[in-house]
Amino acid sequence: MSAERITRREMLKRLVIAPVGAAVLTTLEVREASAAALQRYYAPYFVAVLWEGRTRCDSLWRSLKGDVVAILPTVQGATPYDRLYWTGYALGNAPVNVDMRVLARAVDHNGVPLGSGWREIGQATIQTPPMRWFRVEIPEGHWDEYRLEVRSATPRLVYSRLIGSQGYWRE
Amino acid sequence: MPKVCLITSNLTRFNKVWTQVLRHLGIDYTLCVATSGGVGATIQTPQGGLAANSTDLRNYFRLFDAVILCDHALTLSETAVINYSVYWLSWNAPEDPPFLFFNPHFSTAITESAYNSNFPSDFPIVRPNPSDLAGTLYAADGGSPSAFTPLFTGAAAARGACVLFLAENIRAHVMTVCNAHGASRTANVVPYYWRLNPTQHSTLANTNYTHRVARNGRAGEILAVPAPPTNPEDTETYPSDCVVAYRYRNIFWLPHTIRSFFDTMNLHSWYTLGNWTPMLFWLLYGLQLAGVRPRYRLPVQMETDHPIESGANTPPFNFSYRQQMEALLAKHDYMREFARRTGTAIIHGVRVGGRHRTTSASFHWQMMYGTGVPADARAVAQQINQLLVAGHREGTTPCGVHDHTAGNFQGGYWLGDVRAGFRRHSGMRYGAPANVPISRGRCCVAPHVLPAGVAPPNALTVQVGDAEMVEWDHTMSGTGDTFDLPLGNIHAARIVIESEIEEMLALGFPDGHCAGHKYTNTAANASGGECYWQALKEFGFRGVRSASACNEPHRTKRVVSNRLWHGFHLITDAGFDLAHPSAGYSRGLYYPDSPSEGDGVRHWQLDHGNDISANWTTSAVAAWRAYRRVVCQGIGNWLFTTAVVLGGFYIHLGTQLMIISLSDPNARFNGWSVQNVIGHPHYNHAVELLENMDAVVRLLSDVLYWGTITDVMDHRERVLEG
Amino acid sequence: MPVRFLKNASELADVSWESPLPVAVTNAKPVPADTLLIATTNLFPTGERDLLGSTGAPELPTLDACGQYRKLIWFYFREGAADTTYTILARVTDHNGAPLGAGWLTIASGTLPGGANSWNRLEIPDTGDAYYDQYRILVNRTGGSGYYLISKIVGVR
Amino acid sequence: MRTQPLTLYVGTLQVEATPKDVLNQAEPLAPTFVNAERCRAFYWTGVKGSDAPIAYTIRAGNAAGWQWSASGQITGNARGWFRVVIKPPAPYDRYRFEVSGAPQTLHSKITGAEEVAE
Repeated sequence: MSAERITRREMLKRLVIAPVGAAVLTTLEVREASAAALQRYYAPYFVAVLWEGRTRCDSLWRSLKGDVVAILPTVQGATPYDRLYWTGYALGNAPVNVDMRVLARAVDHNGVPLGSGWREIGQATIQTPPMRWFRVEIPEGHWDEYRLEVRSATPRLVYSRLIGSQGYWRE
Repeated sequence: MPKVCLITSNLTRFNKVWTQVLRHLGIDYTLCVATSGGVGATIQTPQGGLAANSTDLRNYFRLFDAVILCDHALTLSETAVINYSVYWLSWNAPEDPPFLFFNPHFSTAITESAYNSNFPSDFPIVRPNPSDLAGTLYAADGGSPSAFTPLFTGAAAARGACVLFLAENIRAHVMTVCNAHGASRTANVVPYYWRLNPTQHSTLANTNYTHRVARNGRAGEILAVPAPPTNPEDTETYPSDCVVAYRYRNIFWLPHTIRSFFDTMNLHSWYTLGNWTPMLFWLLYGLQLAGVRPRYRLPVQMETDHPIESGANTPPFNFSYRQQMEALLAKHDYMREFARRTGTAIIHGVRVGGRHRTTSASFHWQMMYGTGVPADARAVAQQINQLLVAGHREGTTPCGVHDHTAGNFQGGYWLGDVRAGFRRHSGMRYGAPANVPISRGRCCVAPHVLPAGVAPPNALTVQVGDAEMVEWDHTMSGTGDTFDLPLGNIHAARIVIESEIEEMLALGFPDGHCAGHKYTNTAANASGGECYWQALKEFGFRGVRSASACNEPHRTKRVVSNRLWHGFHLITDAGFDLAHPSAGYSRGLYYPDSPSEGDGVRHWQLDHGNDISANWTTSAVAAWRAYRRVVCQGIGNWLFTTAVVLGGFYIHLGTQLMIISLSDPNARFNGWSVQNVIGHPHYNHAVELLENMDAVVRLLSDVLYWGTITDVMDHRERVLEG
Repeated sequence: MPVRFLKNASELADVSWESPLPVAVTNAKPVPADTLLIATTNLFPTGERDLLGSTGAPELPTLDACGQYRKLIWFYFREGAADTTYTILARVTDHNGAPLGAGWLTIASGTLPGGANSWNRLEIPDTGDAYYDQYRILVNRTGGSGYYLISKIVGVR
Repeated sequence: MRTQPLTLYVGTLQVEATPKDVLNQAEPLAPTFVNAERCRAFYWTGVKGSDAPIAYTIRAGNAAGWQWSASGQITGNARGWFRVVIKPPAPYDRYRFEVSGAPQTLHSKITGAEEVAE
């Protein structure tokens, strides 16, 4: 996984200019109180791009890398990051209606998952006018492997980037 | 870096020992998950889901040096475990990788027609039939059922086997279960060996076949068979068509190795007895046969505790002190010569504390100089000590401190809050009459925030790990040599360790930490806690052997999670004595009226179906059966300690001291033909373990070598997480 | 004048190819998250036990020397859905590693969330920072049938 | 900016009615810690000696005098564990950890979360 190092200012710049279409993860069973809404102040001191690229969505739940093999992760080695952001935009000029869901699991020190299947962190539907940035915050961090799946009734090309950040919580 | 492909159908039950062993050998791996055990399963690989019989999958497998099937059945009546692998039996081109099958499920109970039709017709091993066991299999190891199942054998309850490896012409004691079957999956299951179809084997053996794993250039090769007995007493023989391991073209049919279960590799390397995998040999042998050259070879080494130890009264043997010392002298002579021959170093933990803190004859110093011990025994004890000092200097038998008197008599470091009446050495830095602190200061403050003028002039700066503190107001020792010593602080640790080293120097050893290895094994594997590790580092140690709960029986501390504390190693302990400590010493492989857990068979639960205790005195084969099971359990646990735990395998010499024949103490086991003083079979524990492991090391020359504890610590630094 | 240094805490060595001057890396950024424990807990037997399966040793910690971690995160995969309670105990030790006193501070307790074959995540403590030195993580199956709990604990700086 | 925990104090104190700091200094201006500007938070954990509550006051300031203080009570049974978390509103140079109450022994440890450059 070659992570491009971008500075904090750069990340914030990219996130801030995403004007519209922030989707909050519904059905997120937030166990701990440190979910985004309650957090007064979070200062990221290290940020890395975990994955970036183009995904051809169709009606099947596809990983951002395009495969439909349920056991394969989209990004590995995400243990150090306590928050993830998935941001991007959908090409084409039809209104966007893309479902996405975030799956996560832990692996042992040899890279083998503790058990089969995934934990579904949350699900969201990106409904924006064409050519708009969207951004999804994934508050549950420190999982080792994440699988982000996208699906859309009408086939679309989605260009997106997954960013992991390490930050200091000031309560 | 070689790379293998592991195939399983259930991630939850995939045993993490597979990946831990491959990591320690430096073999890269890809884990592929089949969607089911049936013929139509899809193999989910990083390249996507590939059908089991597809050419894509065959080409994908060609990327690897070997393909390993990790799932196995519990009984022969299951219908679908690895049925998807039937197509791969006919992928025999030279570019195809070797396939390693361990305890493969190919019984006639499989009903899927695609499996039976694709099963190669010229396959030379008879397919096991759960309803005709006698006709298709040979019952192994006496045929009695294990109480649970032999496939889940952990640190105990082994099944014995002596296997002859034909090409290498080596006899080795390794636990061997080709298939297993019982009415229920996990109760009263019997181990079996396979039956060969001689005609089909002879056609295969005469068919030319070119593949890098075909050593003899033929399509079929018998790899291993049950070894013929070496003594007519041993009536457990198998017919000529009984086979244990076979190569069919590039397919290896091998016995059971690692159970499929929820076992994870705990970083503490704290292992419940259940999740040991003593049949690990077959994975290592399979990798070597498949030509997967590991990047690292694993060092094999052994340790002993208490090189000089004795018991006052020792029924039923009733050895005098002198006879016990002579028996020990013979063992030390043999071990020194063995270490010289193979280049290993056998670490000894000298039982210190006898000079200052006890007069019990079972301590090293008392055995040499104690007036309670007769002079002739003392002379032999001093002879042993000279042998140990010479071995320490030449590197064959390095000795280190091992103190059972630092807490109370049971164990090692930090065994309670206070050790009453601790008597220290004199001289050196912390000995009498030096007035040194013996407890943590009343106030300790970090130096960078300490206000000026608060700390009195006699304040000390103490560093333990990262924490540096200025301490003042200590309880002091005074100038006397006996006082109550609070155990949980670095000052007490320094006093205790220095007194142990002082005794080692007085015994004639140049140091107390096994010469260049800078290591020792701690009493009762109690390595104390951070303050003892820091003190040991200060005295020049690089590591010690330690249990996971490292101040037993006080039980307030545990080792750090990856057993590496600021560069200080905490090596996992793995003991293998033929008696429980509560029984004092071992009465032999088996002894009809020994106390509970007082002999090897009782302590390691090896009396399967009472086929040893019921006829110990009536039929001689029971002695051979006991010998095979004890040695297979020992070698199995030792291999697990070497390959998975990277730990310290050790025995107590004194525990198995008296079950030898006095006329020929270092003789090899020979059933009732060589007897000990009470007329039961002679058995020398050190000789049998070392010689049998030497056979395994010679057999697995690509994977193992006789190394030292320094090699183990170096390897831990290489492969364990930092 | 050869440069000499104290090697392995007890041996004066000259700087040479074989024994180079040890270099201490200063202010290197430590990895923000360490794996502290991976364990399979057999919950077929009932009764309170820690993740390593130890019972009958109330003072024995599951994790020791954890003072450097701001908090722990407990990931687990549970094979069965039987009701299981958890209790997380913590305490501090002095720089020798000796606990300041017997007993523990209970910093969390409850019922393990998640059904059969599910992945779950618990933060220890769920609000604020911990910086405790020793933890004792207890689980107790109170109902249903036995199952295996596979846990991983990560320490976050 | 990242924080790193450091053990600042470990010790035993005989608590008395007259307020004293954990280093047993009765002088109200005597600091427990100096040059502690980088400390963002203090985690005070320990074991009480008896059931009687202990009143604590934490003062923060510099050589000129105390500029901020926080106080409270440590309650709990004998040999019970307690934890007090102190997050000063701004970086201060000196701190004083003062306790008073019925006579008892207080074993405690103060860990400081110091901010270190990234």
